[in-house]
Amino acid sequence: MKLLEYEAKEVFRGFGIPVPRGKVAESAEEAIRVAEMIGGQVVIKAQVPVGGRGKAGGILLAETPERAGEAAARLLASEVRGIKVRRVLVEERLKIEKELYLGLTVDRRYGTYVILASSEGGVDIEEVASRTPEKIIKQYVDPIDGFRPHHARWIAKRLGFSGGLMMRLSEIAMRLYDLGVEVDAEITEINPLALVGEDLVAADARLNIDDNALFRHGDLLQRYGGGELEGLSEVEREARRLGLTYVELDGNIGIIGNGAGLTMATLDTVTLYGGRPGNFLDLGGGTPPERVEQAVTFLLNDKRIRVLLVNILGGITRCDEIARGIVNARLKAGVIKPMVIRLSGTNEEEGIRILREAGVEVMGTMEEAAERSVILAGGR
Amino acid sequence: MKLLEYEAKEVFRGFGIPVPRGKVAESAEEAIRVAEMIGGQVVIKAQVPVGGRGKAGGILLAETPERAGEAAARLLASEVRGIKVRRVLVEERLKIEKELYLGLTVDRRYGTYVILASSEGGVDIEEVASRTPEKIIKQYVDPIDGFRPHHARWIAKRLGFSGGLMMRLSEIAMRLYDLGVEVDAEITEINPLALVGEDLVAADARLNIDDNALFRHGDLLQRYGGGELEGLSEVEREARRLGLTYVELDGNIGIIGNGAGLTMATLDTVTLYGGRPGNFLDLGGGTPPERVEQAVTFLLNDKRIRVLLVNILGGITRCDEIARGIVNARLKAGVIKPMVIRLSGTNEEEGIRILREAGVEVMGTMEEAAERSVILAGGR
Amino acid sequence: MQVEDEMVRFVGKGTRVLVQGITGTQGRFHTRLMLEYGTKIVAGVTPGRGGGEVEGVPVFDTVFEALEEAEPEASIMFVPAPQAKEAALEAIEAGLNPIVIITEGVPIKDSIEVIARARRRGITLIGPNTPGIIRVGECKLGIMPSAVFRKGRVGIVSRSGTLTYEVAAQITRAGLGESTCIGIGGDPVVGLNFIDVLRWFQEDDETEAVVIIGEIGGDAEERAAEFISEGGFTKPTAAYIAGRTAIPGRRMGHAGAIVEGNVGTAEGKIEALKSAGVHVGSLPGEVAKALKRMMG
Amino acid sequence: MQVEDEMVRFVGKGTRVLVQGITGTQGRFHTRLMLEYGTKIVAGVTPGRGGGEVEGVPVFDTVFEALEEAEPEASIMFVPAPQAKEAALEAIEAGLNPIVIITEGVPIKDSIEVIARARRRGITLIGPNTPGIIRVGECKLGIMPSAVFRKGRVGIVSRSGTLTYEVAAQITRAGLGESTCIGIGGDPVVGLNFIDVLRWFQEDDETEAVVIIGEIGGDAEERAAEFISEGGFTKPTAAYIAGRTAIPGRRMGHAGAIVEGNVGTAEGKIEALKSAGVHVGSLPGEVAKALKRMMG
Repeated sequence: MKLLEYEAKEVFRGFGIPVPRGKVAESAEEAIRVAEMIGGQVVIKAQVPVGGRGKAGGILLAETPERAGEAAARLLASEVRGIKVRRVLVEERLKIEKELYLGLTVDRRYGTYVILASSEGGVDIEEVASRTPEKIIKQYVDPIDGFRPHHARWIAKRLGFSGGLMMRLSEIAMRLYDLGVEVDAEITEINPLALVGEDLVAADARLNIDDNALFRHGDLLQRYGGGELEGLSEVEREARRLGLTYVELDGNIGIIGNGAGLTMATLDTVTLYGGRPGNFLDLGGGTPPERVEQAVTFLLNDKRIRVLLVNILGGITRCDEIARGIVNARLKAGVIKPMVIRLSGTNEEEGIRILREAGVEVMGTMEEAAERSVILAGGR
Repeated sequence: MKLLEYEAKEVFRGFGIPVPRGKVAESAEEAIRVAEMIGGQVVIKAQVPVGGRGKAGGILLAETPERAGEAAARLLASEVRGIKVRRVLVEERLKIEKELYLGLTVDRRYGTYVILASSEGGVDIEEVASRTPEKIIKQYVDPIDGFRPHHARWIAKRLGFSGGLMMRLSEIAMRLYDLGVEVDAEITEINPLALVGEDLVAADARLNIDDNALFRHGDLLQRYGGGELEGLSEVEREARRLGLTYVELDGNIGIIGNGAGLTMATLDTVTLYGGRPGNFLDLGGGTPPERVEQAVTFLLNDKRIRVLLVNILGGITRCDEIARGIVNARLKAGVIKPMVIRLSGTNEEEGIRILREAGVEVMGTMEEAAERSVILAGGR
Repeated sequence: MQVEDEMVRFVGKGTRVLVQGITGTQGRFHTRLMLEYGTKIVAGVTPGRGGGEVEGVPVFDTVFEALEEAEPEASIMFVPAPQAKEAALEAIEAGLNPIVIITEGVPIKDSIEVIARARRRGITLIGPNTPGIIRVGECKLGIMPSAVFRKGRVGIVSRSGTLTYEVAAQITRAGLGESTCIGIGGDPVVGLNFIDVLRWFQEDDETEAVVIIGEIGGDAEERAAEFISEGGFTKPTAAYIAGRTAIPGRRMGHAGAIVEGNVGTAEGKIEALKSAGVHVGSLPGEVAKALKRMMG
Repeated sequence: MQVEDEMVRFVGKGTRVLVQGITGTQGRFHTRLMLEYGTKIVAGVTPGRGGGEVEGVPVFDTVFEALEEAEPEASIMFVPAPQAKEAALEAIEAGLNPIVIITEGVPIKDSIEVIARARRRGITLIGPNTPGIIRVGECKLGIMPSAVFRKGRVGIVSRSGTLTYEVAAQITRAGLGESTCIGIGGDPVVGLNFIDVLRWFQEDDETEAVVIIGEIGGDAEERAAEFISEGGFTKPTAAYIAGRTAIPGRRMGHAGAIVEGNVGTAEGKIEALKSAGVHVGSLPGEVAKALKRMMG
């Protein structure tokens, strides 16, 4: 679950990380009121769940409340990187002397959390990492011993700080870690962490929460569950609502598989044969027939999709149940689209019989099925 | 810091441990209202910070609200084990089928937390421990691995439970542990843990918090800091207010030392010579002169005290400062009591000179000083 | 922080197995299938269900009791994700080895802790989110359909589930057969990596050639390629990598299958493996054919 | 749970010492006194004060930096109680050994964690709430007034502070002198117990006889008596136990000095030690006299 900037800052503030004074606004009028409350120059930032907003024109400055209102109105009428802006964050403009980077993420190789820090903040950290890797400090966290204040101080020292600022920076790093671990974050990021006089302020904030851990963060899900939907298309939102593991692609062959790897392989095979997959849709394991019916119906209703390819390798999943789900969806949908099915595994013969009787094409291998779907979609 | 039963139950409830329905009352009228709210039979329990209230008549039953009012009135007019009852807890009467014991404490030998459990609850657990030690289950907690649900289940199984009840009991043990560790408890105890039908309820609750950890439990100190004062005498309360490490004893020789061991040794030596110490008062290390003055004044004002014995071994503590504190206290107090001082260590000569000039007796050793104080107090 | 060389411990014909979460739908179903395959399941654990039986296997409330009564050596877990961490820590404390965590959807924080603790105790942890491990013809601690396997000399190591069955089926159909198949799991953080398994395959006399089945996300395949380049693994190797059509930044089904920035692309992995001399097939069928050629 | 036999590590003439919390009032004061005594203090740590000096000793922000620059082996801590845990964990991670925690008022939960982690790393932890350790004439890691000690052959192990100085002064006055004096600390949970120290004194050639200074609370003295009875310690031993006049259930100054139920009374301890053949004095002066007799 990805939080929007203003949501992430709300969480940061709760953990004692300093953030700029500011408030979210959904209209020009609101933006004016916030700017008046803050006083002085303000920044108006589009609240969309994508990076690089600055370059894309999603961040504006204003000298007066009136100008803030105008800027907000402009952003609220626009799209940033293809996403409609529904909210802006109006914040005090900081007198930034230096921009740092501070982040917490999971390191796959060592299987643990890692704190990343750099004196080169305010820019894309991946660029810094590839251009000047020596400017990124990595502090791996021992999962049993934890991240301790002296580790945080050591990071701050390596960034070149001493005295009170070193202590404040290490304090923020500790809180960032505590926050990230407490809320099961995949990524917790402050970029830039702004040096303003003797203070450090999280000028931007990013917080992605592990979807698998949401069962224990009902409060966060309730409060912030809506934000990332704004980055999704209409179809993806509908898929999310139905609980489908779905990713939209720009082709015309609808693809359903069971298991992430197999579904990806199906996409790849279609592409190899010159087709263009319209989506990724993974049924997972042990799918009940209703779920299959739902998934098929979902793609039948998607106007972009011309051909449907279903690739099932049954282990726990029973092929006859899959077949029934497909047939039911076809009957009820009222939409006729060519379908190519590949079924293999438990109760395979029965499944194939059901499909053939309903007039659906069944192929023996993934490769054949993929090739056939490309032909039905009209080739390359 | 010792919490009263109703306070401990409030904390328990917050951690999801089931407690009986009930409320504290400070008058008979309040008790009647609580009993009406509960309905049916109720128990009225004196809220005093001592054990064995039942035997001492501090727990009464009532069939009706009126009777509850009478019982509350009776308790509120009485003393339990020498302590005036200021509050009673009015609770639903439980239909108890079995009484268990469940507690968390610190094991000094292994330097870790230990969960104690017994199927013999509702009685003094120390008696059970000495009479039938095999009836007490001890589960030591590895400080790094922690107390885990399967440890809790294993306790419940050894108490003879299975199925749902085993799960509920282990859940309560987990919460007891979480609570105890979270609030830095020295002792967290449910005795009895009552089996009521298919439910388990903490019929009594005990919670002592590590005084050394109160710096991180300002909320608890604020809320529950008053309760244990009720177990103290007037003089002890005053000592607490002054921040003195003081314990009242029943003799007439007032004793001040620096360091717990030395002060205890001074008491022991006085007793050995046939005297009766009136208190324990430990100044600790590196005491400023004002503190010495305060401590001396405190004992001069205590009418029970006939002679004052001060035994100081200066390391960080400077003997001249101690001497000045003593002389100042004497001058200001307006109370003349015999004093015997033993001073040794840093700036010893100067300290002795100051005292001798002020007409205070100074002895060379602890033994001499103790002996002299006993004589001045009038012997045995 | 250092990653220690660890001894990997797998399973064989006589391995005494505990099933954690044996009374759930998945647990019951696969306990039956594993027993049918010949796996020696000696006990099950479901807290609160102790005293019963599943498919003739006694069920206990705690691993400790199961240990006392039935002396299992290894564990396979079908415990729901919210309880997976505690179940795994229980198995670790009991010293069971290996521990196979089938459960999908385990929070990454929990996996990190469980894996670290297993490592400290020298315990091999397979998963989470894995189809498990099968020693073909001997013992199965997993959920893979046994029909796709036939005893042979190809070792399979994979981050995937059904895709593994697809590849295995093609290998079997090509007349080759498998020795051991291990799913390391589709999560970003898992107990075993490709290198651990390759090291084991290198020593395993029953394995003549190996297939690596990878996916987008992370750099486990690149590291495996490096290991092979450096001569750590010398048997004939083929590979298949899924996700060439994935969109960066989007999770493709598995929690671990995501391209972040330039890290974790299928192209990068394929390139690395090819440079290491691994035959990378564009289709699962090509993998089987390549193996057949290599094994001559 | 098992308590392992642990090798106790103490200090000597050349031991390179780090002072944690060196810039506080206590830290500065005792750094001066320890230096005067001849202790080789090579570095100090106070977070946020790195770069300065105290009594000519360089101050660092982290133990890690001190380790790099000054190579200390042991640590003594004057850190305030709320920060004591983290400071100790830092010293443990750095592998300093022994670690002496002078700090009084450390929450028991923090002590439990610190001691457990030190034990896992095989580090000797002295305290908390201890006057420290002194090798008379060689090295002092503590706050005891050095004037009361004179080089001799009596070892002292104590749960107390000033009472220890009292007893030491009497021993010195009796013309005996001390070899090593160790305060194990007055808290309920401490890093060392009497037995650990007795075991060390047994092997220490400079120590001919030993004094145990105990207090009410816990059963550390009873266990020491048992250890002596079983022949674990065989040198002449005297003891003094404070708190015969204590009231059960009331804390007598020290966090650890409390009689709970029938556990921890002075009578019980005195009885146990006497049965083990230890001479227990009723007055500190008697202890010195008894030692003089025993050492002929």
